[in-house]
Formats: sequence, structure tokens, C-alpha cells
Amino acid sequence: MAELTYRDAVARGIAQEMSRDADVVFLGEDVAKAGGVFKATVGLLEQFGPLRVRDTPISEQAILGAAMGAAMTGLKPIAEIMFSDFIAVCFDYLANEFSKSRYMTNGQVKCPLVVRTGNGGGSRFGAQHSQSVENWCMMIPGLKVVAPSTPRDVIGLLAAAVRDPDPVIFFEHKSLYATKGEVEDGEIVDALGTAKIVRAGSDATILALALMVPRALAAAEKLKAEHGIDCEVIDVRSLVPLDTQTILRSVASTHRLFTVEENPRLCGWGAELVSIVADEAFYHLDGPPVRITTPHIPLPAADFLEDMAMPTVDRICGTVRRSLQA
Amino acid sequence: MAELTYRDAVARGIAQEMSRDADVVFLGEDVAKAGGVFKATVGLLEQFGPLRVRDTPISEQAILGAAMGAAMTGLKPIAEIMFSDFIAVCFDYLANEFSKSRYMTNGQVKCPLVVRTGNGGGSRFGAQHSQSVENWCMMIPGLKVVAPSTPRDVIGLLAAAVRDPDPVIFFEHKSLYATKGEVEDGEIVDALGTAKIVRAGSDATILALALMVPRALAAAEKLKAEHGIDCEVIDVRSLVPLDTQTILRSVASTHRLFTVEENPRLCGWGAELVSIVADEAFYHLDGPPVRITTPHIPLPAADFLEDMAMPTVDRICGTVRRSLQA
Amino acid sequence: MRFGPCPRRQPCYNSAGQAYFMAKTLTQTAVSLRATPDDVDVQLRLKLYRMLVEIREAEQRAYDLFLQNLVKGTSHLSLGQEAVAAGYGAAMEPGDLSFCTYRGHAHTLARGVPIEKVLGELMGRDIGLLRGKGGSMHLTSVEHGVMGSYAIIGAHLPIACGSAWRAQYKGAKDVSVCFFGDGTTNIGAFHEALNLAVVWKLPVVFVCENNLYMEYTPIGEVTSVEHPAADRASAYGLESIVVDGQDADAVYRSAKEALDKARAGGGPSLVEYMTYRYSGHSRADPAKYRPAGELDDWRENRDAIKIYRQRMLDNGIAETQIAEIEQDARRKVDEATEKCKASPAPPLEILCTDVYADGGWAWRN
Amino acid sequence: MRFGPCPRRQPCYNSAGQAYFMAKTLTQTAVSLRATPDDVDVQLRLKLYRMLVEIREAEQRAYDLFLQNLVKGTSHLSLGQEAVAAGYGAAMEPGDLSFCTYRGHAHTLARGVPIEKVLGELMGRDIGLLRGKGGSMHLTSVEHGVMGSYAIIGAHLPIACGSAWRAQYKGAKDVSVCFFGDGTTNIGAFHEALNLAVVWKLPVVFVCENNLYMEYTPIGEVTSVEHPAADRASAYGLESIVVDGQDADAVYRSAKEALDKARAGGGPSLVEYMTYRYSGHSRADPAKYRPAGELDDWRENRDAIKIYRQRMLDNGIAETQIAEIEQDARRKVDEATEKCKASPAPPLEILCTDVYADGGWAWRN
Ligand SMILES: Cc1ncc(C[n+]2csc(CCOP(=O)(O)OP(=O)(O)O)c2C)c(N)n1
Ligand SMILES: Cc1ncc(C[n+]2csc(CCOP(=O)(O)OP(=O)(O)O)c2C)c(N)n1
Ligand SMILES: [Mg+2]
Ligand SMILES: [Mg+2]
Repeated sequence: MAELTYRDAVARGIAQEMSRDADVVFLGEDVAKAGGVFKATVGLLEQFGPLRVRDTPISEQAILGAAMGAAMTGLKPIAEIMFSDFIAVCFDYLANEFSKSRYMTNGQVKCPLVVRTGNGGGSRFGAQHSQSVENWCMMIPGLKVVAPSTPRDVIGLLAAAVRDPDPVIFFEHKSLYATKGEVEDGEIVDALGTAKIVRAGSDATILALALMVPRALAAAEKLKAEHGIDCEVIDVRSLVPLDTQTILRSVASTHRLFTVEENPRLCGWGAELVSIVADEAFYHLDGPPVRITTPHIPLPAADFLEDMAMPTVDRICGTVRRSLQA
Repeated sequence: MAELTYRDAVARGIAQEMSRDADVVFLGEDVAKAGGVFKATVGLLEQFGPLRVRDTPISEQAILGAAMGAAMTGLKPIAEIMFSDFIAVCFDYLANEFSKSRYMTNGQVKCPLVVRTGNGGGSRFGAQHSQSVENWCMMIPGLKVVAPSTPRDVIGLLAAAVRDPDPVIFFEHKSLYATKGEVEDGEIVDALGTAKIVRAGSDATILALALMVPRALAAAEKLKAEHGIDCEVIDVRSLVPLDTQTILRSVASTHRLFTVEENPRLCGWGAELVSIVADEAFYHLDGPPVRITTPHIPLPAADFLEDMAMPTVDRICGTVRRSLQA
Repeated sequence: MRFGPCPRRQPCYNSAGQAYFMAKTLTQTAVSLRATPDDVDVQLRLKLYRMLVEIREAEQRAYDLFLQNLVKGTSHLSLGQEAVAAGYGAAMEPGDLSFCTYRGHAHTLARGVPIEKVLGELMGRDIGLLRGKGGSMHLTSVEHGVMGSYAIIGAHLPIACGSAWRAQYKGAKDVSVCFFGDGTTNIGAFHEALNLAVVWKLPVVFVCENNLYMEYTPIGEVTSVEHPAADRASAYGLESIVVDGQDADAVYRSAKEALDKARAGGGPSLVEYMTYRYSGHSRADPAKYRPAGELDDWRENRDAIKIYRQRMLDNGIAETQIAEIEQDARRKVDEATEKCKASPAPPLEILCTDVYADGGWAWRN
Repeated sequence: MRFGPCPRRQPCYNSAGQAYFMAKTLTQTAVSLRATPDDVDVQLRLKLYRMLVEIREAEQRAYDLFLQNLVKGTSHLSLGQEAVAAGYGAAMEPGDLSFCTYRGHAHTLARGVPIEKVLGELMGRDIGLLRGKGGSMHLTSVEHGVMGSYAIIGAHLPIACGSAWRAQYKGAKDVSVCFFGDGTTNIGAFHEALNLAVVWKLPVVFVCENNLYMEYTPIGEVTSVEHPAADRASAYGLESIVVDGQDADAVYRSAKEALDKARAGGGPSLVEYMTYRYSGHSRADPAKYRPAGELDDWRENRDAIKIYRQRMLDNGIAETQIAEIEQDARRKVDEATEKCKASPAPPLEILCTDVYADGGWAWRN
């Protein structure tokens, strides 16, 4: 057991997989010599050498295209897209290429690759460097989508992603890089498609992802302490594959559903989850499922405004309380 | 009154707006001399000349970037992206640039532009030329999103889109180009953000868009004739702005909701609508809201497979009937 | 002529090879090529000719089949452009990898994929290479080294880089070959791929088939240089090479050169082939945008099969042997057509298979 | 030297202008420049110097403010690169339009935007140019012709084309100027924009500031040619131009030339300026990747302000007049800083305004 930052967990996770399998290679902008702009990949170049850890030009399409070409011919690349907002400049590879090639070729082509990317707000970087874009990927058939909230999950889910035979988009939250958590020694491998109940409760189910998990947890504690409302908090962790069983089971016992989404509202992952629950657990619901999201706006840069835009502990508490007491 | 194809309505709609306003310009690949690959823009070059109707290189980023730069400095460009799947190669402009510039600049920059694009399946074009990607745009704050189902709506909504001071993504359905409809003479201008009840009914509300509208209508007729089930069918038409009032009012009277989505399931527009209805009309619902979508797969090319993938009249009927009778 | 001499272009061959560079005009080249001393051996020549006519026959059949409404959807033929596919098909080693476009039937056939697999896919039948799940624009046969056909312009150039990177990393000796059109040189991915390939010195060959048109628009109207690929080579520190794409020998020799260079660790090449498509851009296109006489001129004076047939005769190959190859090709295409017609539509069970590696499509538990 | 002579490059000036082309090495250029006969008038010289020092002072202040934790988020300074922004600021006409990057404080100031508006935006205060809604990477002032600062690499090159297209279509005489870095030349949008600009002959000037680094990576390690912009000009049929970006006069003259050409209907230019940034890439970067001595060398021998100050003295401008400009700049920056510190955070009411043109954010009724 050791305490590790989320940032260091990234490097450890990559190193764990690169040590295990010589087919795992890593590429991205400023990732090698500089150790990444978030310093999340420090030491990998030194450990694995310049043939396996490669700096690229500012060419996101070339990065993902190269990752795909390498993956379909035998390697297991990890590609970094520095900020998840930049997925927009190479979206074709996620939307049309490595997501569809297995299906289109009747199973001939395999693309075991991982795209790691810095996601989310809270760093006052403004509208083009702060987005939560898990839904950009969730909506594409053929992709798997993961977003860890703890250092341990970073390692475990990254290992699962690298070992997975399908393309996995791995969202690291920029505002979590500095956070710490206990991590066991030795190899850690988790499973994709498994949500985690991080707080048991009986009055309502709160679904959250990444940075929203600690906020949902804090809100749950506050709701308990101040209002006697006992929430179950689920860290969804993996949007595709999606652990609907854990979620449906929880709703069947709490009878209420809330989602806490960092993305702007429309077509967020929470919409999909609400539609699943509303369809399949309709008669278990005692009241409307409610989504707590960033409003449907671009993120502002100024600290005060950004803080008010993203779901806060207070907003979660207020929404849950008002909704349950309605 | 005249009967017009959906295809010809596009050219008429563009011509109507270009005749009215010299600031309206039009650019895209093969749109001028060749009249577009779907022959939807035939005659515009002849009518408005090569300065206003411009063929471009295969450079989708340059097309949308140029449209944006022209829009923010005084023109009202209409840009064609030939197939909506290609939005993936220029997604940055939709996701990060013209959608966000007004907000980021505190209202200084305006981007009155329209992106027209051929959307949807049914043409046996395979997975990279057949997608329904309205949700790719709906999820981006700052964009408006429209998808007409009739020739008349093509003209009216296109006019509304061109006159709108915000960027509008205008989805034309490829499989509707050959369909015909009555269109009144003279100028036609519709309003964004208005859904249309295309069939009144009392037993369930069916929401549909574009090609799914005629299918939902056919299903409603069949449900009535064969099972006495009376469905209200709403052509959503505009995803952003969204006419939630019409939808909520309908659900409040029918007490059941179905969506018919051509997109693969996850994070489709129907998820958002279900989440809105489940939240705001929860106590009006007599049973689970159900989404009828293309399965979460890339679209196959072979005619038989493609037909089975997209929602069919039979699948809509079967789902509604089973669900109401459950 | 739409394309004239380019002062910046330097031939990279000195003596023997020079014949297959574009001279001032295509007509001159074509003439000069017929007079070129022969350095291609007979077996190779027969093989090249067989490929040329098989591709021509198969493509012509595809055209006939969609006139009969048996090919659904779209379809992009290489009629007229056969020599590029054939030249590379002959020059590539087993294990070398092809990355093609939607206009990829020819390149797929040239790697040895059975004709019925290709036609069957166009027809949406179960016999098809992809059992109908991909369609004409996505022909792929991993066992033949055809690593896919890509329908988003430019997307496969970076992908070919990745494949070449794998070869470099693993110390494998295969070369990745990426085919694309003149219009493709104007999209961003082209630029990113070329730069990366050079910086990483990857074993990849970028093959630009300049057929003068980007869909319906003459390439010169939308391109800032005369030779869309060759005039940009120097932007990546590469040599500028233009080759007569109607001469299968010229294609073969230039392909060999580029492949050898890549295999020897010399890095990427970008080669531009001047060629012409006889059919419209796709099935929907009657190609009315062509200047009068252009098509006839190419068909008459620059047809890859005519040129090659004459060269064979000039080099003493018997008319009977040539005719036999031609009959063979027709027979193969006929047989393939029958197989396809007899094949059923793909079964519904495969609609939702192979989305994920477990064979299924389950995005949830 | 990282950059040597490029054989393919042709100067586009013959005699008078030749001084401001890169000679073999920067050091030689810098020396030769000081010996150049003067052709810039005194008023312009004073204006240029004022811009240089104001930008330097403001950027230095931004740095100090983030050390005090008063600038939140990130911030990309142009310390060392002032001459490019100033040269263009002086050469551009009112009405000409600037398209900047995240490293755009300098270019924004050079168009006359008040210092407190810029610093205020960096500090997330209500006084800021965008009232805190954009942040340091998106400085925009339409009234000053600053049509935005763009933080996705390459995105603004096509946008500048569109602006130039509007000018061309409307018969307006303004020119669009697009600033970007060396690293930006490797992204696809660069290629698409350059091609379109040339094909459409647009009045746009592409200004590449080659500061030798793409973030933390030396540009040569990820670029297939020595001069990332100039060596690619020929791929678009443009002239290859490299200019000493540390010499404000050289920048001014080359800017004038490119602007005049565009205004006269001569189409686009691509100009590469050799320069250097003193600070890290962004606030988070200590810039340890630099070879020892590199920074010192630039600061000592190639500093834009030092060079220009000396030139003014050489040309008979009084030390007192120079010192007055410098004091003025410091005073202005001090005053601006105080105004910013006194400004409150933006009010919550503006959180959801200006998403759509009606002033609000309503995506539904
Ligand atoms: C990104 C993208 N934009 C546009 C298209 C539509 N399209 C298909 S083929 C084609 C023309 C390609 O021209 P070229 O590269 O010369 O190849 P050719 O078809 O002549 O072989 C276009 C524009 C596409 N498939 N992908
Ligand atoms: C599409 C995209 N990729 C990556 C980045 C991250 N990034 C920001 S600045 C930068 C380096 C840019 O280098 P250069 O063009 O030389 O400009 P400079 O910063 O040196 O002024 C990178 C990679 C980005 N903003 N956008
Ligand atoms: Mg072509
Ligand atoms: Mg730089």
C-alpha cells in the first residue's frame, strides 16, 4: 500500500502494462522527453526508450491514425490526446475509423488501442480546454469509454483498457491529477463495465463520474448529516460497457435517481441512463429522475464563473433535497 | 401550390434566401458546377454566379472555417458538408469554434451560418456514409439543430436557419431527397424551435425526426387500423431550440411516450427527450417511456441488413403495441 | 494539356528508369514508352497483363451488374486506372500491406482476392468479402494484405503510417502502401501523414492516382499547384516524382523502387501517377463535366491495356497467348458472377455481430 | 545553429528589402541589420518602440501577477517575441483584422486594446475584455479588429480565410492577418487553409512565428523540413520567405509588403519569422528542455528591444526621449494593474448570457 497521486498513477499504470507486454507503445505530443504537459507520463521515456515512447508533431489525426494502423497490425498503442477538447480535431478516427472497422470488415480488423486524454473543468482554462466530452465517445458504437475517479482506478482501469481487444477511450480528469489515494502494491487490473457503489444508501441513487464522484459523496454526507437523507452513490466508472445491473438494482431499492454530470446538459451520459432506468425500472421509481448537470453553455474561464457553472456540492444537495421533499 | 421533391426544395430554399439577401453565399464540394452530388443545388451557380456559389477543395475544415470567418465579419454563409458522417473531419468547428465564439467573446462575435448536410441511412452506402448524427450537434451548446421531413419544411426551416443569427446545423435526409410534397407558392419562412403534431391521437405520443416521421405515421395508421391504438405523432423538426411545450403537453394527454430514432441508441436525441419528460411529466406517465432506435451498431451496407437495422414500421408497431398492452 | 512540365521536379532515376517519368505531355510519354527497351521479364509481363484484364473485366462486370440493379448502393470503378493497381500488385511482396480507398476494387483484386468475393460484396450477398457488412467502399482482406478500404477522404494515410510504424518497431520487413486520389491531397490528414512519415522515416509508400478529377471538379480548379502530390513532396523533404500511370511497366518499376527504398530503411516515398477514369466518379455520375473528346483521347491513345497489349506484341509474345489471358479473365468473371447471383443475402444473425471483440454488440450487462 | 541556409528559398526583394531576410545565421543577420541604412521614419520608429516596450512591460506584469496567484488558469506570454506583434501592429491599417492564438496578448495590445482589458481578462475580473468568460487564450476585441484568439491549434487559419473571402466578395480593402507558431504548421488545418487561400487568391497574410519550440519539443524533432512554414510555401505555389523576427523594422517592412500585395489583389502570403520566447510555453512550464546558454544568447544578442533601442540611438534619437517612452509604458502598466485589482469578479448574471444571439442560453421553450 502506498499513497499515490492520480497523476502518478497514470505513469504507473502505463509502466505496468509496458513492462508486461512489449507490444504496448505510447505516443503523443510532448509525452516523452517532457513527460506530458500534466506531468502524468514522467519517466516513461527513460524506462522504455524512444522507440516505444514517442513524441509527435501537433497532428492529432496522425496520432490516432498511427495508433489505429499500429493496432490493426499487431501493436497495442496508447495514444495521448492532450486535452479531450482536441478530440474534435481527430474525431473521424473515433467516430468513423477504429470504432467501425471491426464491424465493417466482418470481424477481420481488430483495433486494440487506448486513447488517453485530459478531460474536464475546474482549471480555469476556458471553453476550449475544459470540456467533459465522455458523451462524444459514448454515442459511437464500437468504442468503449472509461473515466476513473481515483488513483487506484486509474491503474486498474488503464490496465483493463490496454488489455481489452477493443478501442477504449480513457478520460483522465485534469482536476483530479493532484488528488491522492491509497494504492496497493503489485499489479492492479480491474474490469471494464463495472460500476462501484461508493456509498450505500436507501433514499436515493446518485450516479456520478470522475470529478463528480467526490462531489456526490460529499453531498451525500451533507444530506445525511443535515437532512437525514441517505443516498447511495455509484461511481459509474465505465460508460461502455455499462453496468446497468448495478444501477438498476440500486434504483430498485432506493426508488429515486439522480445523475451528476459535468457535461453540458443535452445528450449527456445521464440522459441515456435516465432513459434506461425510466424504461426498465419505471415501476420502481417513486418520483422523477433528475439530472444535475453543467448548464447547456460553454465553460467560462474566470474562476468564480467556472465554479458556478459546474455542479457543486451545494447544488447537488439542494436538488436532491428539494426533489425528495417535493 | 406545386408538388416538389425534397431535393428540389433544397435548391429552392437556398435560392429564396440568396435572392433576398446578397450576403448569403454558398460553398461546398462539387456544389456549384456539378449542382451537388445529390443534385440538390442544381442551378444555383447559374442563378447567382461563381462569386456566391463556390466549389471548394476536399477540405472540410477549410469549408467550415471559411464559413465561420465570413459569418463573423458580415456574410451569411451556407456551407455544405456532403455527407453528415464527414462532420467528424471538421468537428472542431462545430464543437469548439463557431458554437463557442459568441459566449467566449462576451457576445462580440456572431456566427450567422448554416451547415447543410446529407444525413441518414437507407441508401446502402455503408457505415461511413449513412449515419444519423443529429446528436453529435445537439450535444454542443451554441449550436441550433434542425432536421426537416418534408419539402415544405425544407424551404421554411432553411429560410429560418439562414435568417437566424446563430449557427444552425441543417440535416437533410438522403433517403428523403426523392420524396415529394405539396409546397405553396411564394416565400416560405418557418420558425425554428417548433415541433409539429402531424397526427393527433390519445393513447401514446410518438416523437420522430426526418425519415422516421413517415415511418412513425405509417405505424400509427397501422396501429389504429389493426389494434385500435390511437397514437399522436410529433415531428420534432428542431432539436435545438427544442419545443418541449408541445411535447410535454402531448405526453400529459396521452400518458405514454415513444421515440423513434434513426441514430444508434446511446445518447441519441431520444434519451434527452425521455429525460426531460421523465423529470417534468413524471406523474403524467402511465408506463415506461420507450425508445425505438437503430441498435448500437455501425450501419451495414447490404440492403437486407440495413433495412433490418433501422427502425421499421413493423418494429415501431410491435414495440408500441407490446408496451401498451404490457 | 492540363498538366505541363514542372520546373521544380527532379527525376530520381538517371538512365534506365527515366523512360517512365512524365515527359512534357502524356502523349509524348506514351509514345516514348512504346519505344523503350524492354527490361521486364516475360513471366512478369504476362502476370501484369493478366491483372490488367482481370481488373478491367471485373470492373466492367460491376458496371453491368449495377445497370441490372444487382449492385446496390454506390460503387466507384477504376476503369482506365488499372495499371496503377496492377503495377503495385505485381511489385508488392506477400506480407506487404495495402490501404485503399472506396475506389479500391482494383487494388483489392490486384492482391489476389477472389473476384466473387469482391463482386459479392458489391451485391450485398453472403458470399461477399465482408458478408455485406462493409459494402463496396470498405473492401478488406487481411489474409491478402488488404488492410482496408477507407471512404473518408485522407483517413487512411495516417493509418498506413501506423502500420509502417509497427513494421519499423518490430523490425519486420513489410512495407505499407497507401493509395489515394489527387483530390485527397487537399485534406488535412494528407499533410499530417506525410510529415509524420518523414519525421519517423517510416516504410510507407504514398501512391497518388491523379485522374484529373476530384469527383466532378477538375483538380486544377481547387488545387494551388499543378501536380497535387509531386509539387508538395518538397514540403516534406521528399523527392518530386510523376509517373505515367497508364504504363504498367512504368508503374511496376517506380513501385519497386519505392518499395525497395522503404524496405531498406530509406523511409517514405510519395509518387504521383497520371491516369484517367473512364466511368463516372461513382455509379450516380454520368460525368458530363468532361471536356469533349477528353475521354475518347484517353481511351484511344492512353489506354493501359492497349499500350500493354501492343508492348507484348512488340516484344514477341504471341497473339494467341494474349488472347488466352483475355478469355481466361472473362471466364473467371463469368464464373464469379454466377457464384454471386447464387449466393443469398447475408443472414439476419450477423446484423449485430462483431461490433466488439467478443463477437457481439453488448454495450451493457 | 538549428537553422541554416535553405537552398530552395528565394528572396522576394531585390535590393532595399534584402536586409531583412534571414542571412545564414541569425547572428550574422542581427549584425548586418544594425548596419542597415535607415528607411523608417522617426514617428514610426517611436511608435514601434512604444509598442515593443508596452508589450514587454505588460507581459512581464502578467508574469508577476501569476506569481502572486492573481492570474488564474493558464497564460502564454510573448516575452522575447514582441517585434512580430509590434511590426504588424504598426503595419496594419485600421480595419485590417487580426486572428491570434492563445499566445495573443501581444497581438491584441498591438492593435490598441487597453492594457487593463487584457490583464483584467487574465485575472478573471469584470473589467476584462471578455468579462472573464473567455480567459487569456481567447482575447477578442472586434472594435479594434482583433477577431479572436484561438486555442485549438490551426483552427483560425481557415477562419482567417473566411474573413478574407468576405473582403474579397464585398470588395472591401481590409486584409486578414493570421498569427501562429512553428508547431502549427504540422496540423491539417494549416494545409487546408493555405491551399484554399491560394486557390481563391484571398487577401490574407499567414504569419508564422518560429520560436523554435512546439510547447516543449524542439520543432526540428517533429518537422520534416528545416523551416516549417517557408519550406512549405512552394507546396501552395507561394514564395518562401524567412524574416528576422527580432528586428521590428524587418517585420514592419515585410508586413507592409505582404499587406500591400493582399490589398492589391495579389493574394495570400506566408511569412516565417525567426524569434524566441523567453518564458516557458505557458505558466506551468519552467522550460528546462532548452540547451544551456540558448536563452541567454537570445536575450543578450538578439533581444528585440535591445536591438531597436540601439538602432534608435544610432539614428540620433535622444536617450531621454527613449527613457520617457519606457517610463510611460511602466506607468501605463502600473495604472492598468491597479484598475484590475480594484475590479470585482464578473457577476453571476453573465454566466448564462450570450450563448445564443437573443442574449441568453435557452435551448428550449
Ligand atoms: C472527408 C471526405 N470528404 C468528401 C468525401 C466525398 N468524396 C468521395 S470521393 C471524393 C473525391 C475524391 O477525389 P480523389 O481523391 O481525386 O479520388 P478519386 O475519386 O478521383 O479516385 C469526394 C469529395 C469523402 N468521402 N470524404
Ligand atoms: C489541436 C491542438 N493540439 C494541441 C494543442 C496543445 N498546444 C497548445 S500550444 C501548443 C504548441 C504550439 O506550438 P507553436 O505552434 O510553435 O506555437 P507557440 O506556442 O510556440 O507560440 C500545443 C501543442 C492545442 N492547443 N490544440
Ligand atoms: Mg481524382
Ligand atoms: Mg513555437
